[in-house]
Amino acid sequence: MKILYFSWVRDRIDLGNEEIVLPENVTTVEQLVNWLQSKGDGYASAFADLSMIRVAVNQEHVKLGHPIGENDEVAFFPPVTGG
Amino acid sequence: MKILYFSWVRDRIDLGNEEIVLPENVTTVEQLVNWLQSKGDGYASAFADLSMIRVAVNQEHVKLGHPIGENDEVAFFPPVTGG
Amino acid sequence: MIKVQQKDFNYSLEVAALSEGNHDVGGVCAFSGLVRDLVGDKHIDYMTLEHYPGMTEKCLAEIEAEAHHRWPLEKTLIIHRYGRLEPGDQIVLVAVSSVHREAAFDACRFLIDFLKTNAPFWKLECTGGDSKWVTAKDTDTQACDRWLNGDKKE
Amino acid sequence: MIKVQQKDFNYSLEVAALSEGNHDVGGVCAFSGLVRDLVGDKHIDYMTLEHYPGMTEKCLAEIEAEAHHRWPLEKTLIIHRYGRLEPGDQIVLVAVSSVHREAAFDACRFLIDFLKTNAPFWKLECTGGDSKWVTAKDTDTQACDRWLNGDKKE
Repeated sequence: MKILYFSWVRDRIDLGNEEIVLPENVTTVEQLVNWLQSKGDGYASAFADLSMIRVAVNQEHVKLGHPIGENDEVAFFPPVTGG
Repeated sequence: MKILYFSWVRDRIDLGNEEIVLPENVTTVEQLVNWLQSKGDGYASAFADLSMIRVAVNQEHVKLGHPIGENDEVAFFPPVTGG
Repeated sequence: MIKVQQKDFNYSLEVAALSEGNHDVGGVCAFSGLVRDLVGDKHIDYMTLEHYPGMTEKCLAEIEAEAHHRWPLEKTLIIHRYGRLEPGDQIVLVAVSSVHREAAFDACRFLIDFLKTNAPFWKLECTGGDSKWVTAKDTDTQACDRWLNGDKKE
Repeated sequence: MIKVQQKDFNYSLEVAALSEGNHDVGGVCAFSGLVRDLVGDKHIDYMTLEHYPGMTEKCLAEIEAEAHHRWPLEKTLIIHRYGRLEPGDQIVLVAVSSVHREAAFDACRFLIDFLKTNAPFWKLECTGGDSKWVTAKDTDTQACDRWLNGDKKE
């Protein structure tokens, strides 16, 4: 699965994107976040306050409960500030 | 007193503006309208439906009851349609 | 700034001037009105715009001052043409620059809504040999009234 | 039309294209957002705009389609830049042409309100050696929510 990080989420994880093999018991965005949080201090810091995290699956805004699969593209970022 | 007519008010009266000597008993726009109505068929036609007439005294929108004097500039026209 | 003129105007230069050299400006909202060639099912050959010189400028300046009174604005602009205009021609431009977009949008709409019901302009639509004065629209009066009732203020 | 680009855009050519050769257009409403050099009491040297290529275009196309669904519009345009931008630079342009001014104003504001809360852009403000990601504003979310609740629809 491809994961992308933007803005200060990327800064904290220090990584723009990565390919992961989805663990078998991870079937929602929320479970993915829990799994990522355990990957290191950067991840823990990026996902410390989930109220500040927005998620897109296959480039569509979704909620934390959204289901995910191996071929999805998942992106994590703060609330957008364009315009 | 200077009187100006615009749009179809001017067309009906067939006059863009005129100088009149204000009769002594005419002290409001409404009284001026009544006096003008008696000046001829064009005037009568222009002022037949007062709900379609707007008035400016000294280039400010006013109501029919507005007081007028010899040195005022009075204009009659239909509701505006610019923009 | 108020401009009442017969000649065409350069939209881009006029709008650019609202923010040029002013780095406080966060947003510019502009509305331009154009001559349509079809009104209802009636084709329009051209249009003649009459106005009341003197009162027009005075009236537009009052509307502009009221906008500055209601919102924190950097610059405002109203340009309105008169005389003969062809389909596709620009009739009017209102534009506002402000620190914030909400003020820019609100003030721009306020300017055109008030201009439409207060500024002494009259449109004569010409088709073939016929000329017909345009009738004022109730929806324009209603749009204006909503500002006076405070419904549109944010 | 959607354009997501690093380079600057020509405001006047872009807005002119919305009505050119189309005599059905009665009004064009345009909003442009610019980089300010002062935010609160903090001076900004420059700004870097990051975005999510692919999702950005998809998201803006959805917003544009929704505007056409809600209002009778002739043409719509959204241009958004990314990369390094200096104070005074244009960031974004949204513009709408329509037969009627109400639709042009409403749709233009809808486009920028939704873009601000949905399109995946992030601003990084740079001052001296410091860089700071801009925080999303509650007022932007509220502006967007009003459209969803129907309060702003006329």
